[in-house]
Amino acid sequence: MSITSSELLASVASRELAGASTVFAGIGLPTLAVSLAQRTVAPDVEIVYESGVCGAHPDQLPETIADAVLITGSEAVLPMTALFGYVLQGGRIDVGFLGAAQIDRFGNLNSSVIGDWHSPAVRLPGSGGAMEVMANSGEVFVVMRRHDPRSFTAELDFCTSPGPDRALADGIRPRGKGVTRVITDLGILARDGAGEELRLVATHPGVTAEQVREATGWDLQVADDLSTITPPTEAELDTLRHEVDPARVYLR
Amino acid sequence: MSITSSELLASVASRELAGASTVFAGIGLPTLAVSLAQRTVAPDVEIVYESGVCGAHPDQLPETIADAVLITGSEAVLPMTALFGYVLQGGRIDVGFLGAAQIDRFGNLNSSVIGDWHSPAVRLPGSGGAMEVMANSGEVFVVMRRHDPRSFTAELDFCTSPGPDRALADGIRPRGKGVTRVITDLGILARDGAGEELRLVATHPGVTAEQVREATGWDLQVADDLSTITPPTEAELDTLRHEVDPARVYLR
Amino acid sequence: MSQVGKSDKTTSMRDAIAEFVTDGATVSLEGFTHLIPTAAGHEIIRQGRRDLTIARMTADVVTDQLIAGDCVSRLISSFVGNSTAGSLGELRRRVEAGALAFEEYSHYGMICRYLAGAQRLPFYPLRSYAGSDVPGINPGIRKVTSPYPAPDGGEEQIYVVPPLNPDVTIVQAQRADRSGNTQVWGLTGIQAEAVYAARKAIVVVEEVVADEVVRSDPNRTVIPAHAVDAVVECPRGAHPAFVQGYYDRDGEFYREWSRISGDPDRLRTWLDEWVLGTADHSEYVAKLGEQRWSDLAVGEAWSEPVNYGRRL
Amino acid sequence: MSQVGKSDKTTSMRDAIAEFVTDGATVSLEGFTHLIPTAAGHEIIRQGRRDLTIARMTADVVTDQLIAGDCVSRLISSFVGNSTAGSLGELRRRVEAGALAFEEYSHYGMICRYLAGAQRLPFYPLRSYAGSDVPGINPGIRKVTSPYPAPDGGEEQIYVVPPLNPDVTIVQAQRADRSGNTQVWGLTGIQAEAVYAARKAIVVVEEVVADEVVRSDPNRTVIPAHAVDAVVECPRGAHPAFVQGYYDRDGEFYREWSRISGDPDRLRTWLDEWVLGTADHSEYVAKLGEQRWSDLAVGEAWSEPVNYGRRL
Repeated sequence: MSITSSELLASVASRELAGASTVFAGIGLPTLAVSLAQRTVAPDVEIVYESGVCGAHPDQLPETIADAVLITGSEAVLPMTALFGYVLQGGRIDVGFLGAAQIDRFGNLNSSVIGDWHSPAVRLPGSGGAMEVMANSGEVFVVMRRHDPRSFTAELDFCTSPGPDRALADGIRPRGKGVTRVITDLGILARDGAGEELRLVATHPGVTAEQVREATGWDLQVADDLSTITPPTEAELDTLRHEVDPARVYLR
Repeated sequence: MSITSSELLASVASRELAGASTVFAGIGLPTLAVSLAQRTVAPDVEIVYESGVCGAHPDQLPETIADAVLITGSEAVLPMTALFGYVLQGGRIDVGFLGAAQIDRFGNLNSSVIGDWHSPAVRLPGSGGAMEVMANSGEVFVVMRRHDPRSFTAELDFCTSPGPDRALADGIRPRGKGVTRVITDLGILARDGAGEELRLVATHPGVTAEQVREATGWDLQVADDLSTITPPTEAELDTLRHEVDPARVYLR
Repeated sequence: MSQVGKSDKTTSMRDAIAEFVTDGATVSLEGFTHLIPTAAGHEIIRQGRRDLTIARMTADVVTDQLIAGDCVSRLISSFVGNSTAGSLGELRRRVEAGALAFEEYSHYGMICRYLAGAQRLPFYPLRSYAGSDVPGINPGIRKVTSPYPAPDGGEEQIYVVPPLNPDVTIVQAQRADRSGNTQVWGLTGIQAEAVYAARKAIVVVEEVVADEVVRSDPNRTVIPAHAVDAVVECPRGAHPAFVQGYYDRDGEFYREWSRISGDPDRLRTWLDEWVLGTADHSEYVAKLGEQRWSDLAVGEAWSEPVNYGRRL
Repeated sequence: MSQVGKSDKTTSMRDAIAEFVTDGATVSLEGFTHLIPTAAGHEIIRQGRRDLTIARMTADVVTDQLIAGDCVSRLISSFVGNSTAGSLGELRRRVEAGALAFEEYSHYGMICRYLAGAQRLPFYPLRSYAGSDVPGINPGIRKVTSPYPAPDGGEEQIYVVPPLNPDVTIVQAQRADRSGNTQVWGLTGIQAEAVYAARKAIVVVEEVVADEVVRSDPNRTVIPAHAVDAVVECPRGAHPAFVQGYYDRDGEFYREWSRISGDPDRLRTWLDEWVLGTADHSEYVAKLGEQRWSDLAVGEAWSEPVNYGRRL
């Protein structure tokens, strides 16, 4: 059986969670990654959902972050004021997962509009809690299936969720590092925090740095020690396929 | 059976609750007054307790505002943040009941210290929620068993819970009228709100205005239409003695 | 010492909407995926309300329907999307055409607006928006300087949002007693704050229950009677959203909505048939058919009771 | 997709206090009449901690005992009294003698300090303190100007309080699972906020229960495991306070405390006998005697279970 894009991205993302104890994650790839990490590099890691569910034990795969199967049998369902105020803004989240329509070289994200905000070509859903995840998590991982210059852009059409560099320029000290890892179907971009650009640190087997640079809308820096990502191991694939998502709901 | 001071004060206070729908009350006299009002002038009035209990249906008389018998069988127990933030500061309380060690002519209250705050002759309990009740209730009733110049003072040793006049002087517009009724063993002092002094509006039978003025530490104004308080009626006494507090826990 | 009087606030959906939702009003409809007051939204469309400002964190299907019903001139929201199932066709068309005023916030920005509203505060501070383009397009989001020094000894600034005080808030819940003590389990969302922030509040419930049911578990009461003006019993009123312990989310409907709302004619036909063409929610429920409701039925997972104790 | 690992945080009261309560620390002990962490206070006295700052809204009997045990140099509180039963002798003597630093707040001032602490805010606004003498003796209470106009169009000012971030918060609860998911019913007080505001948190419970008990009713979990560092099982640990559904308030003890604490010698003797003279809380409980516990026993009043539902 060949390795799907989801298996690849989930495996790679799970390895980055070693040491994390609380992760703020949405449904789909982030949940797959955390579930795999619980069985490999981070046995104690806990997923907190934006809906307020902590310690979920679903007996079926959830379809949304608020799915009834996440609530029944969970350890705690927090009021929204507690989830956003005490857990997220309180600084209790080590790693937040986010997606976006556009990302720039400092990891700032746009999920509001394509075009001008006042008369947009495309109205996107907006922040939801993304702005809060960015401002308050220790660090943020972004998983993007498609790596192309329209999404990896030199200039955002609109900055919904700013990283620490933009916050500092606005006179406010952020809690976390902002985006530290961007995991795509081509490789991994990384930065350590404020003041740094995202750099290409690893590519999937068979992908060249030049391919990634061409797929990126800015002049992407490449790490001196650029490495090749180890493909999902048999053990990782086995766990994903037989324990985490046996019905292949998200492992498409 | 002669009428006790508690019966007198509870009956008089209950009549003032006509039209009120939510009352913030402590245990003892205020609770007796509200319970009597529920059976006479204000059938729909609800007591909210500082502990967060709404719609209590105790099967025995409570000893404190947080008594277990108030919780069991009640309609709602609110988190403290909701009780103080949404109910009290949110402006949902029509009448608050307060006591104090000292009150001045504008209804400002001291429950912190006798003497200088930094080296007090007597350290009293402090505000508790009194400051919030004063700042946020539509109006405040004070029931004081003892009417003497030490308690009814020209100048407070310390102002714990300020009325609207002091708030306005501090540049902040208060929600309510502050103290509008002071019910004592001598009579009733009243004022309509900011800018007015408490005036003697009624005395108990046999009490003269001069007696009340002598028991008051400032030059107490007397209303032109000073009236005599109707003593507790047979119906009021009957309700208090047989329905509200048959065990005479507070009707001492 | 118990309370004697207890007012009965139960009424019909028709009367509740007619009395409390007026043209031009600001109406908050909350419920985060769970307990969405869909039936109330449909009744607003049936009664032809106009020029409403709708406040809703996750503006989803019912919001799109209200917009398509020409009820809405302004939207205050932090997420305008059809959950994981696609787009809101009418909302997107109108925003992209500049035909719907939109106040954009983040989720916590909306939460803090309700908190300020419920707490009667002039503003509420939060650690979001620093460096975002959102304050640039939303002048309601401002800055305050803290009167305390920052950790580094310098001056500290923080963004604040203004209070949101809806004319009426409408929420859906599992159950309430006749006077409005409302009990919710599963996701409780921002409903209590949205109710306390509002001038008037309508609670729509799956069941109006006996006083004794509510009073056996007072900690389950998320909204107390004193904050509620009308109680409407409307079973299955959240569809296509779910009600924990009552019925499941209709995922097929959400996916279908992206297709319906993507085509203005199809959307018009849908509204005519399912909302304007039904007299009330019970007709809508019946029209969905027994098979559909049987597919959404849920099994049992009962909480273990706790002892509140009784003085001996 | 379920969580695999689950850490066991259960420990003894002795070890929990030894590890998390250090000399000079700021310790929050919360619980509003209900669920007061008395046993934890006694263990702090037994271990001879010094120079603590105690934060407690209603500084009552256990606070007076900690002060008498020479553990406390500073108190942050909004009510210093023995409930309705009289005075706190040692606290009054020391404050009147200037021998105990006291930061005075109102109840909501304390609540807002915990809210700011839990929410990592530089300040929290509230509509108290205007015209009060409290800000004059407490420089922590300051003013901010709202960036929005007042209702009359003018400038609006509001008082704010600073965050309170205890080094450790200790709370008492009915039950928790081994990893710290803590369930409370009856008065829930400010405990969750005090825990979230703290760097470390100890939860003392009447019972450590099986995971399944907690998971049958997740809305009952007031404090989730991720905010808890130690779980101590200590039955009857709140005495003389009550625990809803477990035992009643010992009113006689509160009345007696006014007499005990009014006399320094008698207070010393009481501490020597009941706290320093007992090895741990189980000895204290046994010393109170079966008759006393039988007098405090409560009957049954069970909540009706609710259905969380299960996908079919």
